[in-house]
Amino acid sequence: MTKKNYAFYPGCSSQKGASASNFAASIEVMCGKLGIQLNEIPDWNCCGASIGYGEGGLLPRLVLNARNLALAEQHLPGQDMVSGCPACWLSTRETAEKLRESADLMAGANEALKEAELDFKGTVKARHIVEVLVEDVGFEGMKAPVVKPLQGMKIAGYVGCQTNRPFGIAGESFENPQYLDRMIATVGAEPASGYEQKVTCCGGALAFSEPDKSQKQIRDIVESAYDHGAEMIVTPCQLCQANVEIYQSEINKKQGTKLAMPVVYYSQLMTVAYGGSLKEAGLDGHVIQPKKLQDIARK
Amino acid sequence: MAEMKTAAYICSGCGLGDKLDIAQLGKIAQNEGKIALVRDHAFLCNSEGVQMIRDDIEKEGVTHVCIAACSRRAKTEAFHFPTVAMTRANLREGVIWVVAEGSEHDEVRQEMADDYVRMGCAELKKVKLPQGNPNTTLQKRILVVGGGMSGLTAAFEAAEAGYEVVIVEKQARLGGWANKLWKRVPFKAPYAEPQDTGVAVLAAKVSTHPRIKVHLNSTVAETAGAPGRFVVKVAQESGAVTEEAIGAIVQATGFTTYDIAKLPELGGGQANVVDQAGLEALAQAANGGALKRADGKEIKSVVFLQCAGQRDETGQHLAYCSGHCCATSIKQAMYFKDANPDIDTVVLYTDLRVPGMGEDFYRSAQEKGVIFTKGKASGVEAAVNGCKVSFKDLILDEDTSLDADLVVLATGQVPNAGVNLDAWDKAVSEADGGSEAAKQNKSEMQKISILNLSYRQGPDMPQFKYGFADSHFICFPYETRRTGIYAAGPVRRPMDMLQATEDATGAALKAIQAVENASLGRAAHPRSGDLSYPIVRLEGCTQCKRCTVECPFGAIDEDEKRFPVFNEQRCRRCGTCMGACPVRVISFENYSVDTVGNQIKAVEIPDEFSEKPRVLILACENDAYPALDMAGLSRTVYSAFVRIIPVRCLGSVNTIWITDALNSGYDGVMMMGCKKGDDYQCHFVKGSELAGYRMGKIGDTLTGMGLEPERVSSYEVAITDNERVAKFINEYVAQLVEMGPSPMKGFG
Amino acid sequence: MSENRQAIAHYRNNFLKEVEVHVEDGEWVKMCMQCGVCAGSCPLGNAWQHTPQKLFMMIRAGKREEVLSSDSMWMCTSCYNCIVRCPRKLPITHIMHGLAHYAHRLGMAPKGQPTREVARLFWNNLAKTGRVNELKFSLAMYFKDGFIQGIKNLLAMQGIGIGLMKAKRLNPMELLGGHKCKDKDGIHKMIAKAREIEERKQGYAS
Amino acid sequence: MNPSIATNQAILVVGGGISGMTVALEAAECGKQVILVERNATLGGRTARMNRYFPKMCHPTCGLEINLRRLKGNRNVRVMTMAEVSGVAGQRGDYTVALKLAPRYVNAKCTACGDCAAVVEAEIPNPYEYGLSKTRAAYLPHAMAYPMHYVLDPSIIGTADAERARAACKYDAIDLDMQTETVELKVGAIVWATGWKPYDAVKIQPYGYGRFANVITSLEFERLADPHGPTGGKLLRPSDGKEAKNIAFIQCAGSRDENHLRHCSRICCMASLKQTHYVREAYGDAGKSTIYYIDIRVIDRLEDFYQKVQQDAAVSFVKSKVAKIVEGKDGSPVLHGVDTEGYHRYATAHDLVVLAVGMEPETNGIKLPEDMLLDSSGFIEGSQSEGMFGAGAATSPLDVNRSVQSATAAALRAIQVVHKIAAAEACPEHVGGGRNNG
Repeated sequence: MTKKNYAFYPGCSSQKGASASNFAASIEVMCGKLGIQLNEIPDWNCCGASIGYGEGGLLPRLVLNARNLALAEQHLPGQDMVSGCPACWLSTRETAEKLRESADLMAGANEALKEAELDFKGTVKARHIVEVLVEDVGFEGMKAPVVKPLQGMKIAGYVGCQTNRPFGIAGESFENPQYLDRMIATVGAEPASGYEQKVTCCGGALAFSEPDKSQKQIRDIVESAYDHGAEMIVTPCQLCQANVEIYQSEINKKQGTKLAMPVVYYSQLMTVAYGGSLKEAGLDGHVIQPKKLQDIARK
Repeated sequence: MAEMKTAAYICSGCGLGDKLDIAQLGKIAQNEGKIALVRDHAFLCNSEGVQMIRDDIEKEGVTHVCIAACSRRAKTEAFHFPTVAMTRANLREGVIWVVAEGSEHDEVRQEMADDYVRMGCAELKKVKLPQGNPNTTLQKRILVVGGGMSGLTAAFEAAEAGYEVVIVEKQARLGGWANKLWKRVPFKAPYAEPQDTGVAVLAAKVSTHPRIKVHLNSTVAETAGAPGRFVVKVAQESGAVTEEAIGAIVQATGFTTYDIAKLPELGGGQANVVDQAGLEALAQAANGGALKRADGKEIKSVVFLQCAGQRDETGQHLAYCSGHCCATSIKQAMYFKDANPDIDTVVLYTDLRVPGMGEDFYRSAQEKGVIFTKGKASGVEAAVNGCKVSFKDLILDEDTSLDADLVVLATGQVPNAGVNLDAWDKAVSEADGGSEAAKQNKSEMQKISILNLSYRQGPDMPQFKYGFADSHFICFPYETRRTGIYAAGPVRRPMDMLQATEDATGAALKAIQAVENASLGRAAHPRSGDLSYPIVRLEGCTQCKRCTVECPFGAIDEDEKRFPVFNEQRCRRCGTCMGACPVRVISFENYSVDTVGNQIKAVEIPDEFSEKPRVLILACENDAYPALDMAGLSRTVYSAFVRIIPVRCLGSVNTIWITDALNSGYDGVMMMGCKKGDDYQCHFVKGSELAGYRMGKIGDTLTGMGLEPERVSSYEVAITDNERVAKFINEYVAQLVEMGPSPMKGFG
Repeated sequence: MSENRQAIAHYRNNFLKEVEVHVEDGEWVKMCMQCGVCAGSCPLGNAWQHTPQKLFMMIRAGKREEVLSSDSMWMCTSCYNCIVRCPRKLPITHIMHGLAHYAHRLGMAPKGQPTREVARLFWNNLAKTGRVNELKFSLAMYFKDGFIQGIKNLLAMQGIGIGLMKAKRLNPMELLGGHKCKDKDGIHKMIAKAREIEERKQGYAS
Repeated sequence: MNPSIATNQAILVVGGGISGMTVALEAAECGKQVILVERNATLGGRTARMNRYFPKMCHPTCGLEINLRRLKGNRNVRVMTMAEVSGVAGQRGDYTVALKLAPRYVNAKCTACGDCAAVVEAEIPNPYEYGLSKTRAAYLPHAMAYPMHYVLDPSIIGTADAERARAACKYDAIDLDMQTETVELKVGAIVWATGWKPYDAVKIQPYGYGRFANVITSLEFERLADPHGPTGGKLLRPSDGKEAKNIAFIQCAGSRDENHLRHCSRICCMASLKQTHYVREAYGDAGKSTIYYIDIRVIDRLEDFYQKVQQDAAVSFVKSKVAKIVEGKDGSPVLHGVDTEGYHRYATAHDLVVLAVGMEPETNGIKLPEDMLLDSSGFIEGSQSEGMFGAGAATSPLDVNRSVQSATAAALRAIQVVHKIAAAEACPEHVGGGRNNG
């Protein structure tokens, strides 16, 4: 299989030992099976995330992202820049669009980039891995490598916010996107239909600053998954995964609930379905153990 | 005219042959109906059946045709024989589709069909093929009263279609309000910027148009005649009078702005408070530069108060919304922003009403920095440098205020529609033999008249609501009560310039249509094309004036001896005069006291022991008759004891029909007409109401005959009432059965 | 930031213009038509004292102090619901971020507002090495209100921390160094330059 | 129809709704030759599917009856149904129009007796009812259909049903061999009275139309309220057939929204106010209507109607664009949003939600002649050659009254064109001489 090359922007949370390191682990097998070659952008930096604005201001934030774009443009010419993290993707794409639309901002950004001896021409396209899967690989393509269909599993597809808004995956709706459910079905599991918290916000960065408010969101997201008979939540978002998984114990403690809903990435499902091991799927990296999926991976 | 030769054609298709004894129907037509030529056909509406009829007309000299088949509303293309008089006996929708299935109903079903054939034949004897009013007129010039944007448009558009036009304009110059505007609201994409009014160009085109004659400084001193033959006296300011021969009239007399002096609480009367017209004057003076107040100060901040003296619920000011004022304020705010973007412009509104593409204009103003605040103003006070506007901010939920150099009040449009005819009627009856003061009052009132119609029913068009000369009908915005006279623009309803020019173009079309109809002796809407017209036998007339008073269209004047003078070109052929006439001297060639009376008499009335009551239904052809037809179409069963006759309007129902019916042994009469009241449905305005009023008067007659008042009943029936109408019938028949047979049976 | 206060002094009477110049996407504020769909779309709506649409109205009404000292825009979770639903296509999320940033920068944002603090810590954390050090960021957050409170927070959250460590998603070794960009200096200079350009453009003394 | 009747002095009217019928009749009653083409099987258009008109609460079929009577009595109009314009060539005063005629499978011999429908078994979603109910695949479009002929749905052609229908017809009115044909006409002027269509409510994602059974459109609600409609005029909710007594009306569903339709659709405020009357008529004080709005746009004397509804204690107004709808446990839609007058957050359950969907041109998505001038929403402003005009809701989101007004004006514009042709043919040297054609 000839592999298709992409400039890869992993993002801070996907580094070794960081909160989404299990995601980082799981995409390797997946990409391998699907002919996706991810080439890490050398010396990439943080995107500023959705909380960077408070201190950062507009141009400094744009410049952070412009640096990554410029690096990709310079070192991995002709390749689309792909992020695994929605916040990274959003920041990058927003930057690319804003700079393309405004000569003034572009000039400002390049003036600042010069300090780091870089220059951005605006040629790079910023994409999310899910876009690559849906648009470049296709559902048929995603289905092809399946060797262990995840039969008998009912999974709530939790899309969250930033993979979905404001850009989203082309052709999908903001309120009821279908691609995640289709991906779940593609690997042989059953999507929990009518899961109405599909695009509810988990609180994002406010999980740190406004824990009570965010945990109310998280509780709704998890309880609705239970209500729809799901045994697991799957998400494309790093922050969603972390928030929804790790705060369940807090909620239980404070509110007397007994939430224990595993939350995994789509890439983990795919890796398992493609025959990857528990470790390759990053399934050793959970606070709430996705036992059923782990069992399938062990088989 | 050739001798009358009658023919009846009985169709046995669509199940008629299965359900009815066609041979018997034929015999009835022949023996009782005395029809010269009777034929039946298995499929009368197919080409063969139609050809058979056509052959009889051409070769046998048939002049009168009775079609006994489906409803008069069905198969009109097939049964189109324009050279003969025709009646239809409704055996399908009126009999076999509504009488209950089963052999136990065979007898009543057949009796019903027999009667409809009798009725069709009886009517046929009395109808004539309308020949059209011989008194046709050829004057096709169109008078446009008012030379503003609406009037100019009407004139130009009519002239471009080949018609001669006369404009009468009160002012010394064409253009009206539009002359006073700096710019107009955009009327085509991209709806972003104020545009030139275009009035100068249009006025120039009109002034030089070879088919348009313009009278400036002029008013209409008198309008006499009727469509196709109006004689209009145009009076110049100087006193000179010119007579113009006119075919139809467009009244485009526009509006006056609501007087801001009536709004002192909003600053009306203060130096730095103007209305929208006042702001236009400032903008014209500024000529694209900085707008200055009357005191010469350059305006740096302005507040527009929407709905000033409009949408008023207190009864003090205008209750309606003038529709254009939100867009007008947006436009005017742009005058400021375009001259200097730093000028603070605030539009204070409760609902921002810019329908359609106006939304783009709203956006454009926002882009220019016009601030829109949802709030309700409570007062405007003079302040040191301008005004202080106190208001409640409805979004921020607080009482607050704004200072501004100038306040603009968005006041409403008050129509220039002339004399209110209700007030006029009162003034006339008071003046008639009354005091000098009453006479003075009447002549004062006439001073504001626009058209000075020499009509018995008053000098102007009837007004609809709030003084606007609008149509009452949603589907027919030009259905006026003065045939051949059409209101256009803000005199018809409050509107903006775009709508006014559209409206004027539509009114011009209607005026053209009116002269074309008049020239052929045809009726105008809604009985368009009808060639029948009221024919009066004056020798029998008792000068009771009922016809002149009750005519909904002011078609009938009175001569000096108080005899009615019919102006057929004004007539809409509803037959109200015929219904009103106590001595029955008014008729139409194809619709008369006799055409209906004969049908009533033709019905065979079973004796009092038969347990077969007979109920006459007089159904309005506009709504009730179609509803009855559709009851048939949906196979809704109703009593076979009813006999239905369509009438042009309940207003045309002459009480003689009712008394004759009851005299001849009918057990009851149902009258089905349109809805009454403010939201009336009658296209002849008061049909149901008049019928009710007249029936009220025959109560005594009924009592005299020893009949219960319930033997005559009336119903408001809508066109969608196919199920309700069946219910009414069945309930009424049950009520009559309960009551017992009419005591008149056997005397008829 | 006293010079900045002076710089905006001539906008006193026209807060909308000030916002248009100084706030990210502030020129959109005038386009709001007060439908309120943003207000109803916010996941943390209940926590907003002033909804976005109401903030826009307050800006137009010149309520400078109230707007800039409001904690409402700090409630934004960046979910972008408001953006995709806004019938006038206002970039509401960005305007909220911009307002928060502007208020923060002027020192008018509420003192101790938790999201404001988190945002500051996060930025400082990432700006240091070019990449976020999650452990240091977490610790900084817990200790933002002082040492004692920090220990309390730490104890309260230790279950989560230990859980993540077990899952190898929180690395105690990060404290000693951790991930960072190679061209740290370039990044520092670049950010400093960007700030400088921004201040210059907005007419601040710099 | 014999195409030879058409000459360059004839006017073609495209669309047989109330606007098209008005253009045709007004021009014909001025003595002009008109060809009226309609894509559907019957004239009447969208208004024929309305229950009542605002503000009079009268019945649209009343006006239709009068117009049909005018039509039946006027030989200047030729009506062609199931006919679609497939191409226009030429210029002002001399257009050649290609018409595609779809097979009806029923000819003019049909007497509307209904024998065919009695034997056909297949059912199709009733197009007249927006699919809210089913009808036999041989059907009369509605009780006021014109022409009053049945239609065979193409889906049964080639089946035993079609054969049964043919066998049942005593009048040889069913012709299963009918094919699509194309005819060409010469006309002098063309009026596009192609009307409007409701904005596709599925696209307004937060409101869940298509996902939640009890979220319907205002047009569907008209059918529910119509005594001849699928529920016999009862306001029943689709999910469980229970009476819907607490109804929410959401304004600007698609309109005034740059994600959907840029423009304001003008009629929807009045339509919802009117529909609150249906609720009152059905349930009296026990009914409850809530209108969620941005601005109530009812201009001129329609304000009266608004004020009357405002005084009705059973109707409340919330100034708010609803943010989203979620489906409650019993299928009741729960509306979330903020009342912006003040600041009041709500999460209100209703039995039924009616989306006051916006109007877009019916011709959106259909290729019009290149000559046509359209605005940013696709409404027709006119044509470069000035021989083609728009009329009614094809030109702007208009209510019925304004559509008819617009149609009357359009009739005159078309007459001007053919008048000039006639004048030119009578006296060629005088045409245009010294005249300003604007």
